Amino acid sequence: MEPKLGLPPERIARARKLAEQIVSPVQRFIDAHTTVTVERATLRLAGVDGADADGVPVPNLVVDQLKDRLEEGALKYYVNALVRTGEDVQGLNRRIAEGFRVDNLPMGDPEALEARAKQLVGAFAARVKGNRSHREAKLAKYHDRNHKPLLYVIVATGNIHEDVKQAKAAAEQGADVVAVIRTTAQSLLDYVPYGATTEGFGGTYATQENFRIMRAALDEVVDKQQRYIYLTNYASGLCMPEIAAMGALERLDMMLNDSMYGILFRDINMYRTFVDQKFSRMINAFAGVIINTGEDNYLTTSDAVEKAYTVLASQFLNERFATIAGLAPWQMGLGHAFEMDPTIPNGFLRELAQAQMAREIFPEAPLKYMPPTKFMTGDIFRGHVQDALFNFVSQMTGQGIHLLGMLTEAIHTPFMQDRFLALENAKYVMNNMADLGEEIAFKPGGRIVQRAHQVLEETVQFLESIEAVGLMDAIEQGLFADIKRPRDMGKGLDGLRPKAAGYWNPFEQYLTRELGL
Amino acid sequence: MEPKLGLPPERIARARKLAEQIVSPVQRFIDAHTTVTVERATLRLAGVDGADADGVPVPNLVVDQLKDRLEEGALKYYVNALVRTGEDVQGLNRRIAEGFRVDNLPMGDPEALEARAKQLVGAFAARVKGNRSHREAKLAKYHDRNHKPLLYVIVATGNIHEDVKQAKAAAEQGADVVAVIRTTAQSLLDYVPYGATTEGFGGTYATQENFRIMRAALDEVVDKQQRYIYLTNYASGLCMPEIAAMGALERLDMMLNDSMYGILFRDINMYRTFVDQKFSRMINAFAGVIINTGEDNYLTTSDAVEKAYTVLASQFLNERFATIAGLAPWQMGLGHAFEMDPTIPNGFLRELAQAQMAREIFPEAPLKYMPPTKFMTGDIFRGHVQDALFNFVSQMTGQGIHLLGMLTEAIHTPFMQDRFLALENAKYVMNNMADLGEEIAFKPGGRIVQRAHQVLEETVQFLESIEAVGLMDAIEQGLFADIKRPRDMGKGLDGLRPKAAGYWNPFEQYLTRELGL
Amino acid sequence: MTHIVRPYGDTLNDGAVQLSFTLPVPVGPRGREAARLFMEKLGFRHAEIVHAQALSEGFSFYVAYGRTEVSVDYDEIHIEEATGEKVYSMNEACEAIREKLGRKVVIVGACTGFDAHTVGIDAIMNMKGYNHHYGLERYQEVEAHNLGAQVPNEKLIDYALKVGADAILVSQIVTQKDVHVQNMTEFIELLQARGLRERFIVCAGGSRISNKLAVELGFDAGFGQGTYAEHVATFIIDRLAERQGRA
Amino acid sequence: MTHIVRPYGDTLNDGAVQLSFTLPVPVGPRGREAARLFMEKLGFRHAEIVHAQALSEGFSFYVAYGRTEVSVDYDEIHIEEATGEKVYSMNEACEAIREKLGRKVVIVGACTGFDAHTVGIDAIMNMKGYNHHYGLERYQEVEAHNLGAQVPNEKLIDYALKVGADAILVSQIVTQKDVHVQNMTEFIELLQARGLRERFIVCAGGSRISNKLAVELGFDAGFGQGTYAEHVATFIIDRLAERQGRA
Ligand code: B12
Ligand code: B12
Ligand SMILES: Cc1ncc(COP(=O)(O)O)c(C=O)c1O
Ligand SMILES: Cc1ncc(COP(=O)(O)O)c(C=O)c1O
Repeated sequence: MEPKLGLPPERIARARKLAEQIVSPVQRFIDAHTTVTVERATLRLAGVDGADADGVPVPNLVVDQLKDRLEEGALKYYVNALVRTGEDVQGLNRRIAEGFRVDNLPMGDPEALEARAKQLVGAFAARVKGNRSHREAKLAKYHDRNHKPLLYVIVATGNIHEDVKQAKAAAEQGADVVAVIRTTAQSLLDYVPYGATTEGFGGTYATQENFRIMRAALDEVVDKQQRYIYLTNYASGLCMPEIAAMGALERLDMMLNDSMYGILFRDINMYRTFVDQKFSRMINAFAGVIINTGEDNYLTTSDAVEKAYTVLASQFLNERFATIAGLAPWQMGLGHAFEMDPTIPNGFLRELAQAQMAREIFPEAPLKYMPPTKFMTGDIFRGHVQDALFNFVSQMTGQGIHLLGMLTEAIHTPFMQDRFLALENAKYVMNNMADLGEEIAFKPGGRIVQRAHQVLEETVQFLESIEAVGLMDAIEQGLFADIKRPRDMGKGLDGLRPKAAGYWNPFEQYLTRELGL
Repeated sequence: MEPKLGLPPERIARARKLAEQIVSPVQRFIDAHTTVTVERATLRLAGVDGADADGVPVPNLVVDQLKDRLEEGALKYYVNALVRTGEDVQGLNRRIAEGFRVDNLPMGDPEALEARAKQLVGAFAARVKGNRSHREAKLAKYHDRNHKPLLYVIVATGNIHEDVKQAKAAAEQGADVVAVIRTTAQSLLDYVPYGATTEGFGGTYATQENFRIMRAALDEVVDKQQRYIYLTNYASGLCMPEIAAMGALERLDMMLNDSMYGILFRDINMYRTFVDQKFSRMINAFAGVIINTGEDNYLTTSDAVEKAYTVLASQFLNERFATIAGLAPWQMGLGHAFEMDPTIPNGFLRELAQAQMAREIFPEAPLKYMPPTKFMTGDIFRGHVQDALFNFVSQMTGQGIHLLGMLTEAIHTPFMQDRFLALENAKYVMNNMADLGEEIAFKPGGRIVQRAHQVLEETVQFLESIEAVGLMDAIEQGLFADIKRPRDMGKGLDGLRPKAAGYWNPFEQYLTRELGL
Repeated sequence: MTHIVRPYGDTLNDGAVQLSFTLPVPVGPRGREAARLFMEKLGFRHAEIVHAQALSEGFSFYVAYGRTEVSVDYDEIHIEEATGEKVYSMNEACEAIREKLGRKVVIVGACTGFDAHTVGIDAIMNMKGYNHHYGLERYQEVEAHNLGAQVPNEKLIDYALKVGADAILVSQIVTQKDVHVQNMTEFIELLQARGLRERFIVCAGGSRISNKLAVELGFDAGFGQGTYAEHVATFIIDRLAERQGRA
Repeated sequence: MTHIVRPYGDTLNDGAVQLSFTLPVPVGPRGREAARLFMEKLGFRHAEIVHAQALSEGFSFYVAYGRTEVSVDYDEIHIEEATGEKVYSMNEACEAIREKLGRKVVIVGACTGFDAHTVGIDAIMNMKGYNHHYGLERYQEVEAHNLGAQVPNEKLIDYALKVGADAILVSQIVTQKDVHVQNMTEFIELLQARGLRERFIVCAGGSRISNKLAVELGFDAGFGQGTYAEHVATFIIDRLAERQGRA
């Protein structure tokens, strides 16, 4: 797509540079710390799985045993136990679930540990690379069968088996991406539930078994429809890296995975989130997963016209955090949204300007474009038209990942028919005006061009003010979304640990190496 | 609106010239003829009204009495009767309804007739000019309160009293124009029914009393809403000029009034229609009525992509027929439509091209743009989105009169809620992208520009082929809408009369003079 | 066996239904409650008015979602379409005519009464057909006469007699105030009055016509949305063959 | 007096209603007939399935229009909103507090349970308010404490006691599987168990909350879509004044 807005490259470069300067001190903090969920994720990558009779997951059992010794890396104790007991991973998991302790075995020969770890890393790498090549092969085989942008729907019945019906129907109707929304409460749990689940509110628990069930169901449709179906979940909340780990193992293709969402919107402690997001993103990077960031959330509390620059600023920060976690531009589903009050005269022009702006500033990123939600009402007919204009802008500006707006957004999580109507709407609009973007130029200095310039300029200024105080202070002061989050408050702070000198994490090492960090 | 398509002015001029050449011989035919309904219309302009006990309207009673003497002009006999009996118009009408004959009275002094006729013409002119100034005053008073384009809805319950409720509700919801659709059978009646009516199928009878009732109802809303509401009906079918006459008297503001619709779509004899349309248009011209032509109808039987040129060709012909009937460009609501198959890739681009083309070729005409109908289905949700794209194109290309698409088009004549949803759709879309047209340029040589050039070129060629054979032969050969209409067939031929040497029609004379023809 | 079926939103048997309707009452809490009560009376146990909107002083519009326990027994559903699973292609139809009847089949069709919606009957009869399905005029073994729009019933019957038609096709699109029912009934009564009902196979069609309705009104069959010439040809051929005892 | 009210399409009492729903059956004539029968069972005498669409192998979607004789008696409709016609403006509210109560009113609010949808409670409580209606924080005679998202019921009650609240506001937006009903019930039970039910005026709010539901669950009032701070203030002030015998 050729640029249409004449945005000044030096201001874009300036914003990128500011993002780098803002992120860099945070990165130093991250490198020096680990968390309970980073450790549990590492264990999961090694194959630790299962739960005890009370439903406490084995990774949690291990980490809970270790307390302060976590600073050395939980894997050390687990691998030591493997070596000591001679058990295989399954066997040891079973024993831990039954009460076996790994924290009080004499520590074995470092070389033996290294060797055993190498096997585990090897098994992990093979599995995840296998997943990647499976995905790549299917994408190559059915290469031009996906829509452009990818049509993305959610399922959220609370019951994985109902979700499967809904997801398969959506895939047959043309969806390219299916996201299983998580239950309302999950992001605040400091563990990942185990097994298939049938009870959730406004969403379905993210569990490894649920991932597996949905993946298998969608794979059936893939070959029938000759179209790869991307499966998505949420590497977000208190267990970001663990969910990323499960997704890598079960071949999820996309993950909601923002560097600051948990802090701002779930009141999770900022240190904790910064550390967690890094490791989760490394896993996603290696697994070839496309992340989705959550900039759209700013606009659910702030005004979309006034605060458009917060979205762009956050995209720059997310881009920077993603880059240093090893994600390639094609994996960066940076978020933005069509969230202006529909009664604004010429609101469409501003939405168009901003969508085009995002496209031009992040030309390689598969931008994740979110539909109207805040101004959707019980008037499903008007809502369907709001969604149509959103579909229009998305196609016209060449977005990458298109979340389908539902006419019932203000009422309930989508019914099967709602999803169908959303797909029908998008397919009709996008096909009917497919190449309009190519055919049209914007008037120089006109409303559209001006709007984009203005938002970019406001963004640079905003990033400058953040750079001046530092990111953590900026968040404390409520510069993002008017939400103030003190650095020593928020959930999950007690799960943060400084890395000890002898911190050992061969998975992290492997990923660092593989990702060239 | 500045031109965007770079259409060659010489080809546009060529098409206009061809239209002139095509219409000219037809015009000669028209000038030499009258019809039963032209005569009845003349009587109506003079104040002839009422019906006998069997419901036969007084104008028909007069014309039926005259048989061949009609060639001299019916008014002569009626005015003569006025003079002879000394009755006033009401009194004479009543007597005729009771059986009084005007055909066998001795013919009086021509000067006395002229004098009496002059009074009648004067009364007519005063009333219609009064209507015009009333309309103009309201339009001036509430000048920027109408939408641009005018939002046009139909009511069609069959019962004038239900129609009133629906029309008032629509006007309160924002409609600018209300058209009362006629019952299915009326266009083939060779008389206009009398009085208020409550039984129609797919529409409500056009009667003078119904016009009056609806006008009064809408006038109430005009002042409440501070917005002039245009009332519309159909000067079409076997009684074109009579309905125009009634509309002029009752202050209708728009009239469906096409030069060929009746021939092609109602199998009305072509001679009859050509003569009728002329007189009806003179009346509309004088009354300040905006006509709506019916080019959209071509696309209900022909393919909208292939036969786009028939629409443009017909617009040129309608323009020409209108011009020589005294209509000013601002009165020419030339028709076109958004009727392509919604599954066509880039269909929207072609619709956009064509709407823009019509706008540029007829820059002063308040183009009447028709919504999708043929490809509307029982899927009201998709239909609502089709209507949204139509609304979009209309606003973007600055159409004049915008017929609202109904989500229930494929199901029933509009319910009250359907009309509301249509208005809501249009108001939202048109406000939200109000000035997009100004902000955008089309790629030179691109799909949009090419499409417009192609349709114009095909139109010129088509007009050339019509010019070669003559309009009447062209219709006989089925060049329009694949419909063949032999010149000596079709309804209403028996109502055609050559004008006698002494043909007397002071109303026609007055109009000719006033309109500067 | 019974197979109970209820509407489905996102959980089996949740009975979820979307509704919209207008009430002749002003908008406001009382109108909203009236709308909710109306839903309850329709048998929705869980009724939510999700949108209320004034249409004018005395009318208001509601969008609603409800859940109901009302159900149907899918196993007891009895449908009777004019044609079964097997529909002849154009070539198969001509083949069948040659084989079973050994002569051309004459079919006359029209849009009757005041109805001028010819697109539907044209789709069935004209050469060109519809959606890549040729019309009856293209069938070598069919002699098709399409009389077009607004044909009076009487005239259609006269014409059918004149050309010795096997079958008459009636198209009715306008259905407001049940004008199609009146018109179709008149057609059958005319045939009966003239003792011709058994003389022809008579079929009706249109977007709001079902086989059920047409049969109730005395036609041999009715055809709705999505009909192609093949369907009508299949029905006519099989019925003619049946009459000749050669089904 | 009775005032019978039925849905209106284009003629009084035509009973016209639009529906859409999904059935767990394949698309086809049988599905269509099942949909029609379902409509009949809901009490539609005239039921038309105007659109049928496959959603997947075993599910199909229907758009339908029906006409019903089911009606409600508008005169018997009993509504009870938390506030009547008269709602205090911000200034009137402060005036009323000064006059009738002579002290500041303390109000505590939160989005309870796992619900994190704070926009609604913020609209009522925050300075800025909503749609050009200021929130309670701006009321000079109100001391407002907004605890934000995901506040456990227990914690909310403790806090209300601590600051000596007159009223507690509970916001509940997520309603899937009736989680709001569970949560609101738990809140009331907790108050009762601690003998505090009469200590506070308790109001609930949210887009799917009605006064009726809230009162049924033991709250003093409930507020839905379109609520502004004025409504809540009016209710609380009047109720407090009533308790003090100064209404
Ligand atoms: C095109 C059209 C017109 C054109 C018709 C041109 C023509 N030569 O046919 C024009 C502009 C003239 C027109 C006029 C009117 N129309 Co009209 N029109 C339509 C429209 C947009 C499309 C119909 C169509 O062509 N469908 C495509 C064909 C292929 O589908 P079909 O007819 O259903 O046919 C298929 C099947 O039903 C079946 N079939 C049909 N007939 C037969 C017969 C047999 C024997 C068989 C076997 C099968 C069969 O096979 C076909 C192929 O599958 C519809 C709305 C819509 N989207 O449906 C309104 C619609 C049908 N019209 C309507 C009305 C009210 C009118 C008018 C009365 C309005 C007025 N007062 O002026 C006039 C009156 C015309 C008259 N005297 O009948 C209403 C009818 C409402 C109702 N339910 O009663 C509709 C639904 C629009 C609306 N919502 O108001 N119309
Ligand atoms: C914004 C939003 C979010 C934001 C919330 C940000 C925030 N800080 O509030 C974010 C992105 C975080 C979010 C997340 C989720 N959301 Co949400 N969200 C919405 C959305 C788009 C708008 C809600 C809103 O802000 N409305 C505007 C306010 C002003 O209206 P209101 O809340 O109704 O408040 C008014 C009145 O109700 C009343 N009121 C409200 N509370 C109170 C209290 C009192 C005491 C009083 C007097 C009055 C009152 O006054 C207000 C002003 O008039 C709605 C869809 C929609 N368009 O409604 C979905 C919606 C509410 N969310 C939904 C869901 C399912 C979720 C998630 C569970 C999804 C998931 N699994 O991740 C999460 C979980 C969050 C959680 N833990 O609760 C569903 C709920 C479905 C249901 N009926 O159960 C909805 C309907 C979307 C959908 N169709 O799926 N969401
Ligand atoms: C980046 C991101 N993560 C997570 C979520 C989901 O929220 P929860 O934390 O409730 O799972 C969202 C919601 O939109 C999001 O944007
Ligand atoms: C120019 C014109 N006249 C009349 C009509 C109405 O048709 P009828 O002749 O049935 O009144 C139309 C219909 O769209 C039309 O376009």
